[in-house]
Amino acid sequence: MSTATLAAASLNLEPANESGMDQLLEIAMGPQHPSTHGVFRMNVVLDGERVVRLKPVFGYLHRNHEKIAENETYLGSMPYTDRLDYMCPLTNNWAYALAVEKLAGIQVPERAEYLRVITGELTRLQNHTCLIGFLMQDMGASGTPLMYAFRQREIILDLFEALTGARMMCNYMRFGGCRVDLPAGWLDQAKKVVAGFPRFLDEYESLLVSNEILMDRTQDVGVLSKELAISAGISGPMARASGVDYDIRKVDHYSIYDRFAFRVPLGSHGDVYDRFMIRLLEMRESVNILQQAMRDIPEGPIVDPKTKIRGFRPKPGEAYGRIEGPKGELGFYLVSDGSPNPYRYRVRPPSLINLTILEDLCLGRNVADIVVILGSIDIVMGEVDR
Amino acid sequence: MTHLALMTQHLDQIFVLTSHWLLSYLPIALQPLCSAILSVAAIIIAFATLFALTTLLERKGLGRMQNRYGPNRVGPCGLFQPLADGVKSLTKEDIVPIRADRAVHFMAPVLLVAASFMGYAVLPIGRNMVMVDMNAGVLFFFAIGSLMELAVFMAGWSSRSKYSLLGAMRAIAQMISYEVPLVLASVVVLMQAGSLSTVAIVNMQATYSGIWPHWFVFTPWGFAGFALFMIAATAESNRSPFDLPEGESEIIAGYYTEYSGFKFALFFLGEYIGMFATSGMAITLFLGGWSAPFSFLTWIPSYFWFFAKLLTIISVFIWIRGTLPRLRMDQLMNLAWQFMLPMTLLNLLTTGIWHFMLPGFLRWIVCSTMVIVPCILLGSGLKYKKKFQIRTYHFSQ
Amino acid sequence: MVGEGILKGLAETARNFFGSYVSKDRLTTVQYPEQREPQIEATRDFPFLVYDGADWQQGMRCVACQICEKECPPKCIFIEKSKDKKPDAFGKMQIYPATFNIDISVCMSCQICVEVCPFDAIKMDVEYHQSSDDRFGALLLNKQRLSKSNEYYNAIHPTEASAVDAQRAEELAKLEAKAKAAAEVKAAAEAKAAADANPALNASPQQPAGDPQ
Amino acid sequence: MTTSFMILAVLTVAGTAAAMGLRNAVHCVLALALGFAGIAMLYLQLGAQFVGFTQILVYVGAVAILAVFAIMMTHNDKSMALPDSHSAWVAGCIVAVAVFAVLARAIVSSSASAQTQPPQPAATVQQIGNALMHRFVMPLEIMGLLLTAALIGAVVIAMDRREEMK
Repeated sequence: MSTATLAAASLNLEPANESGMDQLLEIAMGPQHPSTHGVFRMNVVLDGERVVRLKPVFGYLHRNHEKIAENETYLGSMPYTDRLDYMCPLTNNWAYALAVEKLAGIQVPERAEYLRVITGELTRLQNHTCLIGFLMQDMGASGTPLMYAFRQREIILDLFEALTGARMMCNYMRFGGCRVDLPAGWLDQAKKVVAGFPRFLDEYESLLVSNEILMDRTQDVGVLSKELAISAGISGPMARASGVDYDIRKVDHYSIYDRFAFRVPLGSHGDVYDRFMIRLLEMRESVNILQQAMRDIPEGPIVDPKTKIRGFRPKPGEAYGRIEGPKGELGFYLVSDGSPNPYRYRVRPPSLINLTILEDLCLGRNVADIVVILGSIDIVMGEVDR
Repeated sequence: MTHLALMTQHLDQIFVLTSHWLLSYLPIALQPLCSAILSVAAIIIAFATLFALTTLLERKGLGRMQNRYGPNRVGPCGLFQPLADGVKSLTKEDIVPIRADRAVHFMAPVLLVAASFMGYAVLPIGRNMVMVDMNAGVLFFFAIGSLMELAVFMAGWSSRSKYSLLGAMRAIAQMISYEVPLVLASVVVLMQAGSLSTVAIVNMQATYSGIWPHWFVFTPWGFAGFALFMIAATAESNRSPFDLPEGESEIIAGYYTEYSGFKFALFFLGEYIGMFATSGMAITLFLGGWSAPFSFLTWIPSYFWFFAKLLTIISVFIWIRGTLPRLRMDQLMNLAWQFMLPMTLLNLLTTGIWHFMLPGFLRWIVCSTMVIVPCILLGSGLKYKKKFQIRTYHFSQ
Repeated sequence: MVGEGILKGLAETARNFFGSYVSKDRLTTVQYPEQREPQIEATRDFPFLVYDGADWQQGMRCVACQICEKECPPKCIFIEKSKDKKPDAFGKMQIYPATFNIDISVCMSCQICVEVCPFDAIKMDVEYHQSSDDRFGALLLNKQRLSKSNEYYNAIHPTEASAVDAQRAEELAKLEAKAKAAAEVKAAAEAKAAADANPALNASPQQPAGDPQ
Repeated sequence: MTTSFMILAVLTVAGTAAAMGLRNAVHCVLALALGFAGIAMLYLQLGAQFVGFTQILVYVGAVAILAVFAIMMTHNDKSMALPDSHSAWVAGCIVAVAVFAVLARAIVSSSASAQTQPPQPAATVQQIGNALMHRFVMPLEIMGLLLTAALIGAVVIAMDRREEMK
């Protein structure tokens, strides 16, 4: 926030300075706007087309998620987590399950861990492809990359449907494992999808990566410095694009990520182009993880038999479970008082926290840059507003 | 003259002959007026149909590029989709913002469509098929084109919407900036043809050496001029990647944000008609107008060639739209003033040199070098100045 | 060279343009009303109540235990218990739901009701053509509209349903065996009692080992 | 006096009158553009195609837009309506009448008006070009130089402002 105010002060924001030529124009971008990724509003003050002030306004999609969860059973909140970041329900499930497992001290069987990694990385693939599609849409590419992304996402969603019964509202993870085992033939189909994914990424890259217009539009736009990224608590691909070497899969060693060989790509400029490229590279690493996980997946039970579905009451205590979601650090903080409902339930939404620096990135830029910067942050309003 | 040749000639002139035949039934005094009305009606019908077809072609083509079918529900292969769109836009509620300047708000789309249709007066669509063979035809065309800026401003200003105003400002800045390279790129043809009359320019190109036509695009300066003209034309007609004035992801719909129903459709029509007109001018100036690409194909009616070329250019427009993201305002301006303007001026010089050098191999080499080398130098210079590059990334351990 | 990336992109879209005419992988659109995607077995949308046999009122598995009503996260289930009892598939006398309503405008298809049901009475449907012009009546499903036969369940979720059927058959067999054993024991005890009744009246009366009740 | 001339004359006069009389500055500019267009069509009627089209290109396409830009940049919504000043009106009218009188006298007394049937000028573009390049080449070059100087001046002023802002 301090940098924003400093920048605003240095830009001399008094309306109409001596010459009287500079008229500031205040426009409300959103909540009904084609490229605010949902019902999000930015009150933008413009000098010509240059942004001098930007105030994000959100809460249009607030639905009291945390309070509802405090009045639900532990299991009852699971389907609601699907609706946080509705692009990636399975990682939301996972983070919540992880928090409850920590709280109640539940062990997860081997096979279930593999299932979680496979579904989680598939989620990452479809989130990143779609994000890049949306980013290009914001840049005015008349939908072509978005359509390719959706074509690919559809294949992954079919896998999700075959496994969990729903394309987006999966409600798949359970405390101590997963709800259902893989149906017959699912793994072969998934292997085929993952094997075909690098070819799609090649196509995507040849369409986008070296495009001069794209490079000109994104390079040195919305630069997020490493210092600001760290102090603002930015996480996920956005932090890594600024050169912050922070991937919870590597830091926390949660689940079974230690068993897979994968690399964490890091950016050096912290601009929109880096954020876009980091996501592309991450998808290739996800494909690596998926191939290893699908090769090694063992037989066995998929859920801890000791965990009850009904009448689940963890002992009093608190726990914070977090995973590396596609958008960043997704964490759930739970306090139990021994009753069937959590005493306190709190989500750390990566979308919201990554969004806090929007003004710092947009000051002094064009209107056209705002939408690109916002697109590169990767927000889903379901998660921002909760 | 053989029977066949006579028939092809009649086929070529079928519209002209029909018009003469119809007019011959009228009294002499009324003939000029009726002739004008007839040709205006013909142009409006022909190009409105082309507009309908193009919207369909665009949606289908974009669809295929994006791995979808495109519209295929209304009529066979979705052929009646434009009709359905027309009915839809006609029956929609016409909303005028309460604070809008009603008169100007109403007049803007009318002026836009009128201005964009007026350009066709000087376009030779086929042999002997031009409405007015003006002495200063090309000048007329650009003069009418400048009227569109006024229409765009009227639309943006009268809506009293901030997005409209931003869009109008963008549009005017863009159109004025690209009008300069557009006109300068076409001046090379005027220099070579020595005439401002479109008919004279096409007639000059409709001759052949062997089977090859004398189109201006087949010379170094002509090719460069054509490329520059097309880039500027894309920007003039607000097509992707220069569609900033409407930039839907940024400023909703630009200057026609506050238009709905039929007025919106009129803007849409105006944009497309303007695009056809500019493409038609490019065909007239560089691609030999209605002339056939090979001398042995001259038996095919001349108007067929004009529309074939027009559709080719439109397809390229659609292809580009399906591929490229939009430029930003400052990048657009930089392209106009730092690349297009120097290149068009250089092209003028090249044309002069071409004109005064003896025909031969040397002339080709000198002029090609004069066009290609600066283009590459300027391009990479700009790229270097902007410092954009394909980056390599490292991985943490 | 400037423009190289743009040309590469143009080549890519051209390839997709022509590819969509030849490759099924590229043109994945399904022309919906005429063509349908094959049903995925695990698909779910809204819950329904399973009944055995031909009569939905007679064969209803639900015993109105109200667990689903309690566990349902958005609380879209409403159950009223019956006053009387009727025999269920296992021959036990059970109460049954007098009213069983699901408001599918509230239901979020999470299938927690299915997971918590101990009687395999509620399952997820796959019928997604649910549009209606009656906002209130059509979206509040009553017991009759919710009831679907076990055959239907077997048709839409064959793997899951056959597992459920096998389990139920096993339970039934177990119960029958138990009942049979109990009946045998009872018969034996009765025979014994009849035998014992004559010689000695002082013998203590013996309780049968397994009471079917 | 043909009907078409009458129509054009009415259009032109109405446009320019509206440009003076309307309260809204943008309306004034639009009316002025109408007046310019009318004048251009009068040129065309006289057979001066080049001048007519140049009139449209320069006055409607450029000058009107420039005026619009100037208004947009200098006025805010409050001062959009022009001040209603009586003395300015009177002064304006006096000047207009004086100019009209001088012009009318000049035209009436000139030899051109003596001819009842003026010869068709039929000045083709080629003739104009030849004239510009031979007889009037000096004035043309001087004007070009002047405009270039003005352009550079504008750029310098704009650059100064940008530096101030930094």
